[in-house]
Amino acid sequence: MSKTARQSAVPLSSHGFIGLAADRVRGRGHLRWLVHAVVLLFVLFWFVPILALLLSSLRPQAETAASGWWMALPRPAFTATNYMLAFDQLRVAGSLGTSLAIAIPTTVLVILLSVIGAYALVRMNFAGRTAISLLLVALLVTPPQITLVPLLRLYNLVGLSGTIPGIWLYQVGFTLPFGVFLLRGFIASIPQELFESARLDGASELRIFRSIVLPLSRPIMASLGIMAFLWSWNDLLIPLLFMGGSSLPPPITVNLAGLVAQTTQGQGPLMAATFLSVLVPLVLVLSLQRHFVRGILGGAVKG
Amino acid sequence: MTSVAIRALRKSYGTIPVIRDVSIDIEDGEFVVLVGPSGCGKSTLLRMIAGLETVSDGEICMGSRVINDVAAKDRDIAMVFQSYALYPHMTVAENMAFSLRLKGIARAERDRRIAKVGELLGLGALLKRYPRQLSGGQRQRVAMGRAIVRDPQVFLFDEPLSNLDAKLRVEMRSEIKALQHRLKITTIYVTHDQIEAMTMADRIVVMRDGRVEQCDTPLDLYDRPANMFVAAFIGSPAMNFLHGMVEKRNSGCSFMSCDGIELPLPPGAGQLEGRPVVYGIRPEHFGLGGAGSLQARIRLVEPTGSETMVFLRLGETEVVGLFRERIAAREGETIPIRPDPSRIHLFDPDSGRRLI
Amino acid sequence: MTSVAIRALRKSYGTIPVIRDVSIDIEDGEFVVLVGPSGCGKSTLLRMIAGLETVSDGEICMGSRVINDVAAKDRDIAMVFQSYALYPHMTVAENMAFSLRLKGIARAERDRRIAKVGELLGLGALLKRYPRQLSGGQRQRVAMGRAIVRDPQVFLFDEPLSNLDAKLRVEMRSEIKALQHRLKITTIYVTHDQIEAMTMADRIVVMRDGRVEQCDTPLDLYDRPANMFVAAFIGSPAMNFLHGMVEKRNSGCSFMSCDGIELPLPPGAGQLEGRPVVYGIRPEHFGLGGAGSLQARIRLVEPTGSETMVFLRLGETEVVGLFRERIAAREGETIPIRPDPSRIHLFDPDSGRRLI
Amino acid sequence: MDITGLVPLLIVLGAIGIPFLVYLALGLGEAVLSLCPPGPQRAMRPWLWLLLPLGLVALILIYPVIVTVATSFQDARAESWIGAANYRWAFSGAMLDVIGNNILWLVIFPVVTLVLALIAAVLFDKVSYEPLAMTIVILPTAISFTAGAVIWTQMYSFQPAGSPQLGTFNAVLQVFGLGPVPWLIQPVVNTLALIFVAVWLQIGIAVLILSSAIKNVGTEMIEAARLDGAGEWRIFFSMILPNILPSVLVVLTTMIIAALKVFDIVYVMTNGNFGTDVIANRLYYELFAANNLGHASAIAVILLISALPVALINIIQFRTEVRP
Amino acid sequence: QEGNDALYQAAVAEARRIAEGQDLSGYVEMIGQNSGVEGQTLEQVYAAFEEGTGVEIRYTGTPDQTAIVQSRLQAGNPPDVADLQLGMAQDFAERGLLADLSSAFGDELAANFSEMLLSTATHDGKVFGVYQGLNPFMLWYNPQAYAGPRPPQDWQAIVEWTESEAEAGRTAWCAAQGAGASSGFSGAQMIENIFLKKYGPDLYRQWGAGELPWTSAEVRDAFEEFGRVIAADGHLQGGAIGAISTSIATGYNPLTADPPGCSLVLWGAWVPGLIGESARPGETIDFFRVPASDPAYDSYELFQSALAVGFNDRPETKAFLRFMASTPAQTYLASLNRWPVANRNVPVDTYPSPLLREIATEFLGPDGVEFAAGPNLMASAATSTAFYRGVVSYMQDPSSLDRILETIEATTE
Ligand SMILES: Nc1ncnc2c1ncn2[C@@H]1O[C@H](COP(=O)(O)OP(=O)(O)OP(=O)(O)O)[C@@H](O)[C@H]1O
Ligand SMILES: Nc1ncnc2c1ncn2[C@@H]1O[C@H](COP(=O)(O)OP(=O)(O)OP(=O)(O)O)[C@@H](O)[C@H]1O
Ligand SMILES: [Mg+2]
Ligand SMILES: [Mg+2]
Repeated sequence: MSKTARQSAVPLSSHGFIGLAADRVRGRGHLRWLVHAVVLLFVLFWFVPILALLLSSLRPQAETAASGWWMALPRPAFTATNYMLAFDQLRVAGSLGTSLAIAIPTTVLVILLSVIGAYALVRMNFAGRTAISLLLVALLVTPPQITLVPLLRLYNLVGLSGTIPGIWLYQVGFTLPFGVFLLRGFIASIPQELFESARLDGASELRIFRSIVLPLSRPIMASLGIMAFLWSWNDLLIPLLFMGGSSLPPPITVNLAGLVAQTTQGQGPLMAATFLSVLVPLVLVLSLQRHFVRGILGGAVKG
Repeated sequence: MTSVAIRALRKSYGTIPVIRDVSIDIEDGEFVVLVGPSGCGKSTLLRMIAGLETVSDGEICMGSRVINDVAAKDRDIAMVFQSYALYPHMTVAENMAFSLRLKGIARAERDRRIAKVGELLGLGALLKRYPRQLSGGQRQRVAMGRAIVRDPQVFLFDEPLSNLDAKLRVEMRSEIKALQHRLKITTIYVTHDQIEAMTMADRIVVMRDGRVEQCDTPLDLYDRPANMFVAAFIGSPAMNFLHGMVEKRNSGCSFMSCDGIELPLPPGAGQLEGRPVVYGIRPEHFGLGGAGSLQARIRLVEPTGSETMVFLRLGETEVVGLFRERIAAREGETIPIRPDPSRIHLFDPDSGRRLI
Repeated sequence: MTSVAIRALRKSYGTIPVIRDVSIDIEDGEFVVLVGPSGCGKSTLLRMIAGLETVSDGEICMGSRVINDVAAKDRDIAMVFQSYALYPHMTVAENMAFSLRLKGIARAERDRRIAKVGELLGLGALLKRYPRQLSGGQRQRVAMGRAIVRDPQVFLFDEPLSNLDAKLRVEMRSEIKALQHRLKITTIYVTHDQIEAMTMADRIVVMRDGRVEQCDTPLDLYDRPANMFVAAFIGSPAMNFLHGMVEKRNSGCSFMSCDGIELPLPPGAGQLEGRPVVYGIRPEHFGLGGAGSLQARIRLVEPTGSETMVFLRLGETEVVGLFRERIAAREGETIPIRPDPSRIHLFDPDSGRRLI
Repeated sequence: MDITGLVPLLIVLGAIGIPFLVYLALGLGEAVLSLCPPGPQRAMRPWLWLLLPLGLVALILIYPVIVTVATSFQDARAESWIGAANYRWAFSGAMLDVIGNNILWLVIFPVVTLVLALIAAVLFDKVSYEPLAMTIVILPTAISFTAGAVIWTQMYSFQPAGSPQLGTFNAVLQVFGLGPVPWLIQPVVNTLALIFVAVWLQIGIAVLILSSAIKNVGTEMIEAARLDGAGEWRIFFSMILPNILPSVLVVLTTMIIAALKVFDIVYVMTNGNFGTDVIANRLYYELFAANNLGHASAIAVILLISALPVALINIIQFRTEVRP
Repeated sequence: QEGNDALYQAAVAEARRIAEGQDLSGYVEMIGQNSGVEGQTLEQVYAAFEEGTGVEIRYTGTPDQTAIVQSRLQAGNPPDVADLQLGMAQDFAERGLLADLSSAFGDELAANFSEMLLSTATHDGKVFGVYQGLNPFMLWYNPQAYAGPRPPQDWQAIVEWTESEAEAGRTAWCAAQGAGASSGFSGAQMIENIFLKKYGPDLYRQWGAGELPWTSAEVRDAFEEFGRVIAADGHLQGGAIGAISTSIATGYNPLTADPPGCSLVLWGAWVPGLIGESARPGETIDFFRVPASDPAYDSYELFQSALAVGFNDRPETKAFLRFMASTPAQTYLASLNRWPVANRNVPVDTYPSPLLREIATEFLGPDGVEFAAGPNLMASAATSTAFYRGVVSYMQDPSSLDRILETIEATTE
C-alpha cells in the first residue's frame, strides 16, 4: 500500500506527496538498504513481545507451562480455547459498550477543547498567557492518585459519581493540559497570513477556528486523538472509582485487569483477552493514520 | 465605494521604524498605485489599511470614519497578499468561494461568480486542484481570484501580477482596470512594473523608506518628478544624471558638466545661470545624430527587440540611451547622440529637488 | 562550467503530463532563458534538472554523464526557487553560509563572500535578520544570495527578480550577467520579464504546454519567430494579427484583410500570392503619418511615459500601436498609422508557421 | 432502561451533543462580544475561549492540587494541622533512597525514548510501509499496563544457569552460551529493565508526535538544502531538527514528566522491590497502604515543584513560538 | 446440572425468606477482589439473591480493590458492601466505619461458622462481617515425585525429605514469589505456616495483632526456618533468585510437569487451579496437612479469606450479607466448584471436585481443625506490604534479616 496511492486519487504536487515519493525512491542503494534494515530491526524488536503475547494466547496451557513461547514456532500447537474463555470473561458485549461510551466522547472532547485552548493561547495576545502556559505544563506532573479523593467528594456533592459523564469530565480535564501543550506548537506553525486572509474574507474568530484551524491541525489532532483514546481506553482506576454504583458493566480493561489476579486457567485467557482488548484501539490507530499527511500547508504561502 | 484617508501614519517593528509619517488621501473609486524600492514599507502600509497591523501612530479613515480600531473582518476590504496566503486545504474553487460563503451568498450565485472569475484568470480547468498542485503563476492567479470574486469597499493588491507572463499580465491588467472601472471600487495597488503603474494608476504614490516622496498622476510623475529619487525611480532604464553648472553661452544657456561636456538646455533655464545643477535626461530622450550631436563611446549594446539599450560613456559619465533603431555599432565605437532639450530636467545637487 | 543536455524529457503528475518531450542542448557557460506562459512547465523542468523531481522518461546529462539517477546533492547545482524556500530558522547570513559550510569553506572566507554578496544585493544591513522579518523583495534577494555565494556547475534561476523594483532589477540583471560572464557558469534562467530575457540570454527557449516551441537567440526570436505563438509571446504588447490574403497589386503584392484593409508587404511576399495568410505586425512597428498611412480609430490611449500605447480599430480588427510620441488625440478620433513593411510577418493561418 | 441502549445514547451525547454545545456556546459568546467595543472585545475574547478548557482544568486538576497542598500540612488523616512535619519526613531519609532511582529514570528514560523515537520517526518516514511500522510501534501503547507487565515478566523471566530458560532474553543469552541474567532482581539492571519496558510502552506516543512534526517540515526547504549539498545527516540536523524543535521539546517534557511520576510499571512489575522503588510508588503506598494522607500529599507537592524547571524551559520556547 | 439448579432454587428461597417482611428495593453495590471466572462465580450466587429479593447486586471485582475502597471511604462515598482483607476490616471496624450486623443475624451465625472465625469478625461484641470462601493452606505434592512419608509425621520428616532430595541433586520445593505489586506474599504465607506449627495459635495471633514484635526471636526463627528448608540453595526449584523472579501464575507448574521440577509446595488451596490441566488429582497432585514441628499445634491451621463487610445500615445491605452467610447460599457456592466455603453446615459432598471434597473433609469437617489468625489476616496493608517485600529481600539476601524485620516492625507503629 503506497502512501501516495492511499492519500488521494488526485495526483499531488511536488510540494506535496509526489516529492515524498521521490524522496523515497532516490538515494544511494546501500543507504536505502540500511534504512530498511534499521526500520525492520526496530519494528521486529517492538513486535517480539507482541508476538510472544499472540503465540502465548494461542497455545494450550500445558505447552505454555512447559516451554517458552517461541517453541510454538517449531512445534505449533494452537488452540482457540483461551479466546473462548477470554471472550466470555471479558463479557465483551457489555464491557465493550462501556469502554466505548467512555473513550469516544472523551477523545472527541479532549481534541476539541485542546484545539480551542491552544488556539486561544497561541493566536490571541493577552496578559497572562505565559502564566497560563506555565500552569498547564506544571500541571502535567500531577499524580492522578492525589486527585481522586477531592474529586470523588466533589462528585458526590453534585451527584456526578457513578455516571459516565463524570468520567468524561475527569479524563478530559486530566488530559487537557497535555492536549493544549501538544497542539500549541503546531498551531503556531500555521502561517499567520492564512488567519489574516480569512479575517479579510470576513471570517469571525469562530469561523477561522472551524475553517482554518481545525482542518489544518488535522495531523496533530489525529495524534492527540490516538493518545487520548488509548489513555482513556486503558484507564483503570478512574472508571473503577468514578463508576461506582453505575448500572453499566465495567469497562473492558477493568475486566482484563481482573484476569491477572485470578487463580485458575493459567495466563492464556489473559493473553487472549489482551489481544481482544487491543482490537478496537488498533482499528482506531489504523484509521486515523490516514490523517498523517505530509505538507498540509504546502502551497499556502510564498517565501 | 468609499474614500480612504491616511493621516500621519507611523509604524515600527520593535525599534525599527517602517512607516514614518505617511499621509495619502484617496478618493472614492480612485485607483492608486504604490511604488517604491524593495523594503520601503509598501506591504506594511497595505496591511495597516487592511487592519492586519496595529497602527503605532496616526489615523486611517474610510469615508468619514476612523477605522484604526475596526477589526479587519469588518472593514470589507479584499486583499491580494504578496505571499498569496492561499488556504492549502481548500481547492481553488473553495478558496474563492470562502468569502462568498461567509457573506451568505447562495450556492448558484457563488458558482456562477467563481466560474466567471476562473475563466477570466485562466483557471477554469484548475478549479478542483489544491494550491500545492499549482504552478507559481497559477497560485498567484488564485490569490487574485479570491479578491476579485468579492465586491468589497476597497481593493488592496500587493504585486498581484509579478509572477505572470507578459502576455497574461497585459490581459489581466486591462481586466482589472475594467473591473475597477465598472464597480468603482477604491483600489490601492502595489507593483514594480512601470508599465502597470503608468497605465493603470489614476495617481501614483512613490514611497521611499517609509515616507511618501511624491504623489501624482502618472504623466506628471514622469514629466515632472519632484526630486532626483522619483526621477530615477520612475522610468526604466533610469534617468541619466550629470553633475555640472548652468552657463551662459552665445545663444542662451547651456549645461556644462564637470568633465566639460556641453549639453543643451530648454529656454527657461536662464534663471539658473551660474548655479551648480544636476542635469537629468531619460535614456529614451536621446536622439540619434542630427544637429548638435555629441560623440559618445559605446560600452555595451543590448537590443531588446523593439528597442536598443546602449550603455555609453559621455565624458567621464556613464549614460544609457534607449533607441528605437537597431544599432549595429560595437563596443568601443562612437555614436552621435543628441539630448532632446525640451525633455530634460535640472535638479538641485544638494536637496535633489527639481528646479526645472 | 559544464554543458547540460536534455533529451526527450517527459514528466507527468499522476496522469497529467507536464513536460512532454523537451530536448535542449546547453553549452558550457551558456546563458539560457526559459520563457513561456504561466503553468507551461518551466519550474518543473528546472526542478528536474536539479534532481528534485523524478524523470518519467528521457535523459538529463551534465557534461557527458547521464545524471538521471544522481542525487540532487551531488549535482552541484545552485537554484533560486520561485517560492524562495529560505531556511526559516536561519538568519540571512546563515542562509547564505549554509552551502559554504557544507563545502568546508573556512569561516573567514565564508564571511568575506557573504559580506560581498550581501552588499551586492543590498542586504548588508539585514544579515542578522530572520526571513520572517523581511519584506517580499528582500526575501527574494536572500534566495538569490544563497545561490550566488556558491560556485556551482550550473545555476538555475526561477524568476529570481520578479519581486524587485525596476531600478534594482536593472542593477541585479547586470550583476548576474557579469557574474555569469566572469565565472562562466552554465545558467538556466526563468523569467517573465521580456527585457530581462532579451538582454541576458545567449539563447531563449520558448515553452508552451510542456513543449519547446522555439529555441533561438533573442533577436532571431524577435525578428523571426517560428510561429504565431512565439510571435505573440515575445514582445509586449503582443504582435497584432490580421487575417486575409496576399493579393497582386499594381506595384507588387499587398495584404488584403478579410474586412478589406490593404496593408503593404515586403518585396519577397510575391511568392505567396493568392494564399490566405495571417499578417503580423508588432505595435512598435507602426509609424505615425507619412505616405500610405491608414486612418485608424482610437479606442484608448495609454501613455506609459516614455511611450504611448494606443488601442486602435483597423477595420474590424483591434490593433495596438506603441509610439514614442505623446499622443494628444482622444477616444473616437482617428490617427494615421503606417506599418513598416520591412518588419512585418506572414503566417500560415492553419499551422501558425511563419511564412515570411 | 435497557443498559445496552444507553451506550449509543451516551456516545452520541458525548461525542456529538456536547461538542456541538461547546461550539454553540463559543458562538453565543462571540455574538455577545461583538456587541462590545473593540478594545474590551479584544481583552475579553481570550477568556471566552479559554473559559471551558481552563474551567475544566481548574476543576479536575487545580482544585485537587490546592486541596493536596493544604493536606500536605496536615496529619495522616487530614484532621489537624501539623506544619511542615510531612516535608521534614519526606526529606528525612524515608524517601531519599528512592530518589536515586528516579534520577536514573529522569536521565535515561527521556533520552532513550527521544533518540529512539527520532530514529523511528525519521526512518519510518522514508519507507512505504510506514503505516504498518507505525501501528506496530503504537500497539504497545494500546496494551494496558497490567497486560504489558505480564508480557514483560515473561520476557525477563529467569531460571538459574543450567535449567531451560522460559524468559525470552535469557533464552537468547543461553543460545549464545551466556549465563542468564536476573533482569528484574539485580540492582540497577532491574531499573534499566523497567525503563526499557516503559520505553517500549510509551515510544508510540513520541513517534506519533515527532512523525506529525516531521511531516510538517517544508519540503521545499529540504530540497533547497539538498541542492546546497546537504546529505541526509545534514538535512536531519540542520533542517529537520531545528524545525521540529518545539515537538522535540514536547516529547522531552512529556517523557521527563513521565519519568518523574513513573508509577504503574514499577508497581505492577516489582512494586519497588529489589531496589527499584520510585517516588510515585511511595506516594501510592502512603496513600493506599499506609493510609497517610499527609505524607502522600507532601510527596505530590514535591513532585509538582520538581516539574517547575521543565515548565520554565517550555515557557521560553513558547515565547519564541508566539513571536510573530 | 440439575443438582445445581436445585441448589440455586434453594438459595433463591433463602433470599426470599430473608426478604420477608422487609421492603427491599434498589441495588447493593459491592466491591470485591474476585474477577474473571471467580467473579462470575460469585455473581452466579448473588443472582439468586437478586431473584429472590428483587434487589440488584452491582458487583465489581478488581485487584485494586484496596485503593478503591480507601479512596471512596475518604471521599465519604463507600460502596454498600466490600470484600476486605481482615486486617483492614478490623481497622475500619475500630474506627466505627462498618455497619453492625449483629441484629441482622440471630444465632444463625454461631450455627454456621466456627467460633474462631466469628471472633475475628467481631469487634466490641458487634459482628461486622461475614466469610464466604475459605482457603486453608496445605502441603501439595506430586505422588510421582514425592517418595517421603505420606502423611509425614512432623515437620522434621519434610526437612529430611528435602535434604535427601538435595543430596540426589533434585530440588524438593517450588515457591515462586512473583506477583507484581504483591510479590513475596506466597513466601509470607509459608513463613506463617511454619510459625503457627511451631509456636502455636496464641503467639501467632499476637504476632498478627502487633503484640509480638517482628523482631522477636520467634518470628526470626520462622523466617530462618523458611530460609533453611524451603528457600535454601539446592532445595528450591530455580533457586531463590529464580523463585522471586518467577510469576506465581506459572511458577508452580514444575510440580506437575514431566519430569517434575519439584515435589512439594507449601501453599493455599488454589494451587491446582493455578497449575491447570496438568494437575490431575491423585495422579500428579495430592496434598496433606502441613505437619507440625510441635505436635501440640498439629490441629491448628491458618487460612485465607476475605471478609464481606457492610458500610451502611440499609436493610438491603444487611439482607445481602445475611444471604451471603446463609447455608443455602454457601452450599450453592460450593457446588460451583471454586473454593472451599466457610459455612460449616455445607455438606461436604456438595463439591463436585474430589480435591475440594477432600479439602473440605480434612479442614472443615466435623472433626476438623481449628483455624488461627495471624498477620496473614490481621496485618494492616502497610505491614503486609512490608512483610511481602521483606520476604523477597530475605530470599535475596538472608544476611539482612535483622534490618528487614526492623523495617517491617516500623510499619506497625
Ligand atoms: N502536483 C501537481 N499535480 C498536478 N499538476 C501539477 C502539479 N504540480 C504542478 N502541476 C501543473 O504542472 C504545470 C507546470 O507547472 P510549473 O510549476 O512547472 O509551471 P511554470 O511554468 O513554472 O509556471 P509559472 O510561470 O506559473 O511558475 C502547471 O500547469 C501545474 O498546474
Ligand atoms: N518583523 C519585522 N521585524 C523587523 N523589520 C521588519 C519586519 N517585517 C518587515 N520588516 C521590515 O520592514 C520594511 C518594510 O517591509 P515591507 O514588507 O512593507 O516592504 P515592501 O515595501 O513591501 O517591500 P517589497 O517590495 O520587497 O515587498 C522592510 O525593510 C522589512 O525589512
Ligand atoms: Mg511587499
Ligand atoms: Mg514556475
